[in-house]
Amino acid sequence: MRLMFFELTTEPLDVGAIARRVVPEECGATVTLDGYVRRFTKGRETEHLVYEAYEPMALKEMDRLAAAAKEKFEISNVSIVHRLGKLEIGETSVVISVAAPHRRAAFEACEWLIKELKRTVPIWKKEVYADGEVWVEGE
Amino acid sequence: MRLMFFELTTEPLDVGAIARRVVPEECGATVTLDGYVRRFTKGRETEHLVYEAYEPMALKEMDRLAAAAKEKFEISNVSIVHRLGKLEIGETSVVISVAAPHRRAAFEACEWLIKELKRTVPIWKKEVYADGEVWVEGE
Amino acid sequence: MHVKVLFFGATADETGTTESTIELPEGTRADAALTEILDRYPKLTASRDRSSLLFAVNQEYARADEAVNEGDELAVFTAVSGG
Amino acid sequence: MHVKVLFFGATADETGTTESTIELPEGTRADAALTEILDRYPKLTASRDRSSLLFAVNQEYARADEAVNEGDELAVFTAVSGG
Repeated sequence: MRLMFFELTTEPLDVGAIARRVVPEECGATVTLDGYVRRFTKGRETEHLVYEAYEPMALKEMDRLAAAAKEKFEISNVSIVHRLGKLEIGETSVVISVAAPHRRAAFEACEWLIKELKRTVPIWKKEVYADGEVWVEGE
Repeated sequence: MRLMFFELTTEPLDVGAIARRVVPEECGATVTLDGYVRRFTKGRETEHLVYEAYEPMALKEMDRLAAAAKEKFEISNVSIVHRLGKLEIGETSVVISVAAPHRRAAFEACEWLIKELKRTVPIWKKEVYADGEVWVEGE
Repeated sequence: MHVKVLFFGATADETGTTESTIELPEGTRADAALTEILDRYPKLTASRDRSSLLFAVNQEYARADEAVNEGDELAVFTAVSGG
Repeated sequence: MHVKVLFFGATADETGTTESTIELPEGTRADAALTEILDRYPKLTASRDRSSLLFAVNQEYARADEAVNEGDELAVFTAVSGG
């Protein structure tokens, strides 16, 4: 079984299938973070979103983050999938799933991975409103 | 939209669909804990599992835990589903999904809920081996 | 008065039943009701301490001094192991 | 020497291109390469500080003193906003 999955896709994400991929026989729990498109951001209504990535670098960064997570936390497997292209309200944009022998490590690693993904993985979000659009700059 | 879902079912669990149910428009993240049947427990090979519940009390306890989680953490919605009956290796036994405006609260609440579920919700696991079976007593 | 007593998993196996009706004196408290049940089903404490059993009255964990009333639903079970 | 420079999202909109080839003196370091790119595309720093831009060489975040070589793939982009 492959231990790490990283994927960038324009297809809809199946959270359950992604979580299932990282399940090894010795593990009892998977923790999954599922991010999705909000209708309202700071009170403004979003029409849809567009995600763009620097794809080869994004995949390398995801790989680096997963390797770092395996160093920091007692986890077995990691799956990180980010959707690209146009997303409608409510659609899943990112899924991070972590399997571990003990659930504490899975929770910690999953939370660390989403924080780092939002900080370092070269993916950008464009918010499209009824009357305009803006590329969101991270913090 | 209903805010809380509690379910006991003998049907297979769809992690993605369960996570999706708790998504409100103002929230940006869902954290999902997915527990499943391990092949090996303390080196012994499990053939399959059987879960049994004191169903009405289990549903009440799940409701009580979710209400307590909403008091303790800034979360919007909670879904707790536990499967009952016979489960094969690798099948999902429990899914807890928490949606929150900020992911920190979703992680904390999800971890708290699985800890409390394992402590108080009247559900029991029978491990069936090739040469016998045992009802597992919690700690 | 009469109360219903439910057993699950290990306690159902040990008592050989999932549901039983027993008679208790009026005014019996939860702790005394459990003592009565354990006297009737000694296998429940043959290989474990009484303190490791859980006891519910009307689908809620019971306090020791809680009143038990006619028609109540009692339940005796081992530490839970769901998840 | 010649290097490729990629832009994404806001930086692609501002430069009007997603990919450009520029010439740099041999021995140019990452920091100087970025200065050259920003001189060529002033819109990139028209409404933000240089320090808020991210800079990669060969698909990894670049250190300021990192060597840039012929044929390298450089990329200039804003703080990421995936997730």
